[in-house]
Amino acid sequence: MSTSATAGEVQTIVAARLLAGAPSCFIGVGGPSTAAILARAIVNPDLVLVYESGTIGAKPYRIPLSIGDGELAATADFVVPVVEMFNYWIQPGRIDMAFLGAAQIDREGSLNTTVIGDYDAPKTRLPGAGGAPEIATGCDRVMVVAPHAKRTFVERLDFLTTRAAPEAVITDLGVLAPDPEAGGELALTHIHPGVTVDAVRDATGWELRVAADLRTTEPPTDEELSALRELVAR
Amino acid sequence: MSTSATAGEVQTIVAARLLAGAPSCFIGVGGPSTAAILARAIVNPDLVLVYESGTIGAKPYRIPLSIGDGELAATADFVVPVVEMFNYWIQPGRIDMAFLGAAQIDREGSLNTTVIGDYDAPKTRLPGAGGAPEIATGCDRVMVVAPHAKRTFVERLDFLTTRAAPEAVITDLGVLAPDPEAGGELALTHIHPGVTVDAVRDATGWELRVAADLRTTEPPTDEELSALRELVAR
Amino acid sequence: MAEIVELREAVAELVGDGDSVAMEGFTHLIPFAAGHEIVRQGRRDLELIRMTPDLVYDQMLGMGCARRLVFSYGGNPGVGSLHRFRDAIEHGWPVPVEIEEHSHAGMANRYAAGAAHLPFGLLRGYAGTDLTKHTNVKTVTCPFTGEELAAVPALHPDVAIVHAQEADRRGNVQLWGIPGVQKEAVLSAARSLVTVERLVDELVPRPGGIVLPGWVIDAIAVAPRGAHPSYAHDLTDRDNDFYQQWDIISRDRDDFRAWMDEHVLDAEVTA
Amino acid sequence: MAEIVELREAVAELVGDGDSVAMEGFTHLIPFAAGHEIVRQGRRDLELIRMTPDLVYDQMLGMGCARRLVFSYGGNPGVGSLHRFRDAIEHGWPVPVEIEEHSHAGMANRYAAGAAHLPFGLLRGYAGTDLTKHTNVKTVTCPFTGEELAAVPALHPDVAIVHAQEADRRGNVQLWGIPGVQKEAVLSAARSLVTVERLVDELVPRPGGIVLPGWVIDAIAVAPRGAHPSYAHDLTDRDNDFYQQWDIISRDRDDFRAWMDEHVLDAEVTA
Repeated sequence: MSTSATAGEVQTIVAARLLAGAPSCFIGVGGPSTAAILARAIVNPDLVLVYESGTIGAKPYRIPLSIGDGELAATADFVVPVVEMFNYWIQPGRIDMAFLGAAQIDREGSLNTTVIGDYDAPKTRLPGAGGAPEIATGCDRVMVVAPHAKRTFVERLDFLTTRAAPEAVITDLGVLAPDPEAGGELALTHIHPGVTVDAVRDATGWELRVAADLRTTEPPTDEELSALRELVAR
Repeated sequence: MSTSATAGEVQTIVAARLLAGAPSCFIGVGGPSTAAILARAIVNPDLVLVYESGTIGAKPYRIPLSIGDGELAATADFVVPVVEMFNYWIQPGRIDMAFLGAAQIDREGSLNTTVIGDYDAPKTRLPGAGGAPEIATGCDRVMVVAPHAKRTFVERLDFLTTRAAPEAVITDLGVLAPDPEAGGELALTHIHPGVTVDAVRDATGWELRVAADLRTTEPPTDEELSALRELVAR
Repeated sequence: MAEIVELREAVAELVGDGDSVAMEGFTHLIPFAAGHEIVRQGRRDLELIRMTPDLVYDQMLGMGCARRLVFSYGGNPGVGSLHRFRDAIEHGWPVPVEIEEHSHAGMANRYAAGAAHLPFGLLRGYAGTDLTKHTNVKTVTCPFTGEELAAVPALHPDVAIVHAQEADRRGNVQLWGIPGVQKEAVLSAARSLVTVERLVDELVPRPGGIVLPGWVIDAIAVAPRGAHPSYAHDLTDRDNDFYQQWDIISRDRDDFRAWMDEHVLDAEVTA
Repeated sequence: MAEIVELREAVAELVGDGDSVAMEGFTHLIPFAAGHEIVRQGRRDLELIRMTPDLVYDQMLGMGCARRLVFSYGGNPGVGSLHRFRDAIEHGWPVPVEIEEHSHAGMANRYAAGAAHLPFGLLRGYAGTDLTKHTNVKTVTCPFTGEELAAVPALHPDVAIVHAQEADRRGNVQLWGIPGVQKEAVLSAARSLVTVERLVDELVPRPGGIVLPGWVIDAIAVAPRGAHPSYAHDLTDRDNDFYQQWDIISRDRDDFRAWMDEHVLDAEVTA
C-alpha cells in the first residue's frame, strides 16, 4: 500500500474490526455497508449480512449503492418480505448487531435522521426514520458510524428519531463509547492515529468526556487497507 | 348410469350445483370436498378451491383423503403458510364461499364440532374447531353439508363451536335455508326425490318449519351422476 | 448454530420431562420419527402443542407422554376420530390430560406472535362461540376505531420440532410444499430440532422453498422417511392407507400398545 | 378478475384526483411507468403512500400530483437527498404537501393490518422517539401481560400499484427477487393495478416467487422496463448511474421540469 490511510478509511476499518466474532449484522445504506462487507473479508468471513430490503445472508462482491441492489438478493441465503423482516427477524432480536448512521447524535447516543430545524418549518428535511427506531431496540448491539463534526455531535437533537444506546460510535476522528461512571454518557475511548484530543473536542457539540485509559487506534494494517481499497475499486 | 342415485349422491350433487357461479370455495375434509371438486367438473370449471392447509387454486384429479394431500399442493396456483391463509385470505373475506360440516346443527345454523355431552366430562370428544369459527365469519357465503338425523339437527347444541349463518344446509334428505319471516330460523325448502316431509321432520330434533313454496330437488342428471361416480372411482 | 447429530442424541439433549413441545407440520412433513424417539426415551409430563394432533400426538398421548395438550383440530383427517386422543380426554387413559383448545386462526396467530416476540396475537375470531368460556382468549379494543378484537397469548414452546426435506452441512434447512406453521413454530421456541430426509452440500432454492438458517436451529438429525405416514413433498407420498388402518389399530388399548411395542419401542432406529 | 389493458386506460380507470395511492416496491420493482402515466394524466390532490418515496414520488411531488405524503424513508438510497421531496416539504413547491411519517416497521405493519382487514397493527416500536408526537400511533395494553405496545392504524389505499416480472393471460401475476410489501399493498387496497415486464402463457413457479391471483387484481398493463431506473430481478438491472444523476437533475426546479417535460410528458408511451 503506497499511500497512508485517509480518515474515512480508518473509520471504515475500525468499524469492520468491531464485527469480529459477531454472528450477524444489520446494515443501513452508505458507510456502514462498506464496513460490514469489509468485515467479511478481513475479520469475519461467516458474518451474516442482513439488509432491511429482506436479504438475509447476502454476500455482495461489490459495495451496493442501495440496500436493495440485485446482487444482494442473488447472493442471499434467503429473502423475506419486509413485514417478516421486521416482525420475525428484527423485533425478536435475532440479528446480533446493527450499524446505523445519523445526521445528529447526542451525548446519550440517540439519533436524529428526521429534520434539522423545526419539524413543522424545517431548515433541512432529512429522509426520516426508515428502519432505525426498531432496529436499535431489536438488535442487542448497536454501532453508530458518523462523521465527527459539531453539527453532527450536538448538545440537543432537533428531533429524536431513534433512541439508541450504542456500544460504540465510530467517527473519522476516533471512537466514543458509553462511560458507565457518567451514567452512560458517550466518552472518547480511542483517537485515530494523528488525531489530537483537542481536535475531537472541537468537533463535538458538547463538553466531551475523555476516558481515563484513552488509547490510540491501532493503525490500519497493509492487509486491511488493501482489502478496503480493492473492495471500493470493484 | 344403470343404478339410481343414492341419498348421499344426491346430497353431493345438490351441494355441487350450489357452487355454480361462485368464484372461490373453502373446503373442509370429507363430503364437502367431493362436492366442490365435482362442481369444477359439472358446473364451474373456474372455481378456485381453497384448502386450509394453504393450497389456493388446487385442481385435484382424485378426491384427497386429507386437506393436505400432496396433489393439492402440486396442482395449486399457489401455496401459502397457515398464518397467511387465515390472516390475508380468510379473515378479509377474499374467499367467497365455505363448505362446512358438523356433528350438531341448531335451528339458527350454528355448529358443534367440539363435544357431545359436558365439556369437562365428555360423552364423545369430537375433533374441535379447526378453521371453522373464522371461516364462517370470514366467508360471505356458508353452506353446511351434514347427514340428516335427530342427533345432528338438535334443539340445543352441546357446545357452540361455530356461529354460522348458512345460506343453505344440504342433507341427504333435503335442503334447509333461513326463513326471513321466522327470524332466519332454518326451514325446509327442498326435499330430495322420494323423500317425504314427515321423514325429514322425524329426522330433525326441533319442530321443523317447512317453506310455503317447498320444492322437490331436481333429480341428478345422468351426466352429474356419472361425473360423481367417475370422480369417486379414481 | 445447528449441530448435525443423531436423532437419539438430539432428543436426549433438547427434550426434557415436563417441557412444552411443539411438533408442527400441517398434514405435510409431520415429524413422526422424532415423536417415536420421544416415546422410546420415555418422556413424561410434556405439554404437547400442535394445531392438528394427528396420529403423532395420538401415539404420544396413548403412550402417556403428556400432561397437557394444546391444539385446534384433533381428528384423523378424512378418516374420523383419533381414538387415543379421545380415550385420554374422555377417560384419562393412560394418564389424565389437561386440554387447551383454540381455533386454527387462533393457534396460527399464537405462533406468529411467539415468532415476533409479541405477547399476543390479534384476530377477528372466537366471536359468539363457547370456546371463549373454555380457553385462553381475551379481547383488546382498537385504539383507533373502538372495535373489539380477539387477543390470543403468544406461544413460546421450550422446544419446536419440525421435519424438512433437506439441510446443508452448515445446518441450513429448506422445506417446500405445504409450509404450515413450521417457520413460526421454530422461531417461537426456545430450542429447536429439525429432522431431515437428507443432507445436501448446498441448498438449491426451490419454488415455494422456505429456508430456516442454521443459526436459529439447535440440532439437525437425519431421519429418512421421518415423516411417515405423513410425507415430504417431492420425496415421499402420504400413506393414506396407513391413516385408515390407524383407525383400527388405535381403537383398542391393547392393540395400540402392541403396535407401538412392535413398531416403535422395539424398532431399530434407522438413522 | 384482472383485465389486461393499456397502461393509459388502467390509470384513467383506476386512479382519480384525490385518491390515496400506494405504489410499492422496496428498491426493487418500483412502478415508474405507472407513476409517469399518472403524471401525464395530470392527477392532482393524491395521497401518496410509500415506505420509501424514492425517485418515483420525488417526480410526482415535483409535478404537483400530491396533497399528502405517507412514508418512512424519503432519501435517494446511497446517494442522498430527494430534492423535490425536500422542496415540497421545506418550501411547499410546487404545492404544499402534508406529511405523515412512520418507521419502516410501522408502515409494514400498517400494510399487513390492511391486508388482514384488521383495524390496527401491533409492534414494539416508536418507543422514546419524537415520532409519536407527530404521527398517528397509539398504544394498546396486552391483556395477558399488561405490557404496552405500539398500535398503528391499518392502511386502506384506494389504489395499489405494483410492478412485477410477469402475468399469465388470466391475469395471475408472479414476482420474485426482493418481495418488499407488494403483496400487502395489493391486498390492503380497494383497487389494484399491476404493471408487468411481460405476458406469459403459464406462470412457471420460481424460487422466491410470489403469486398474486388475478381475482385480487383489477388491471394488468404490460410495461416493459416499467421499473426503470429500479429493476426487475433476472430481467433488468438497477440503473445506479441514473440514481446518481438524479441528484443533479432534480436539484434545480427548472432542470427538473425540463427533464420531466422531455422524458415523461412528451414521451411516447412504449406499451
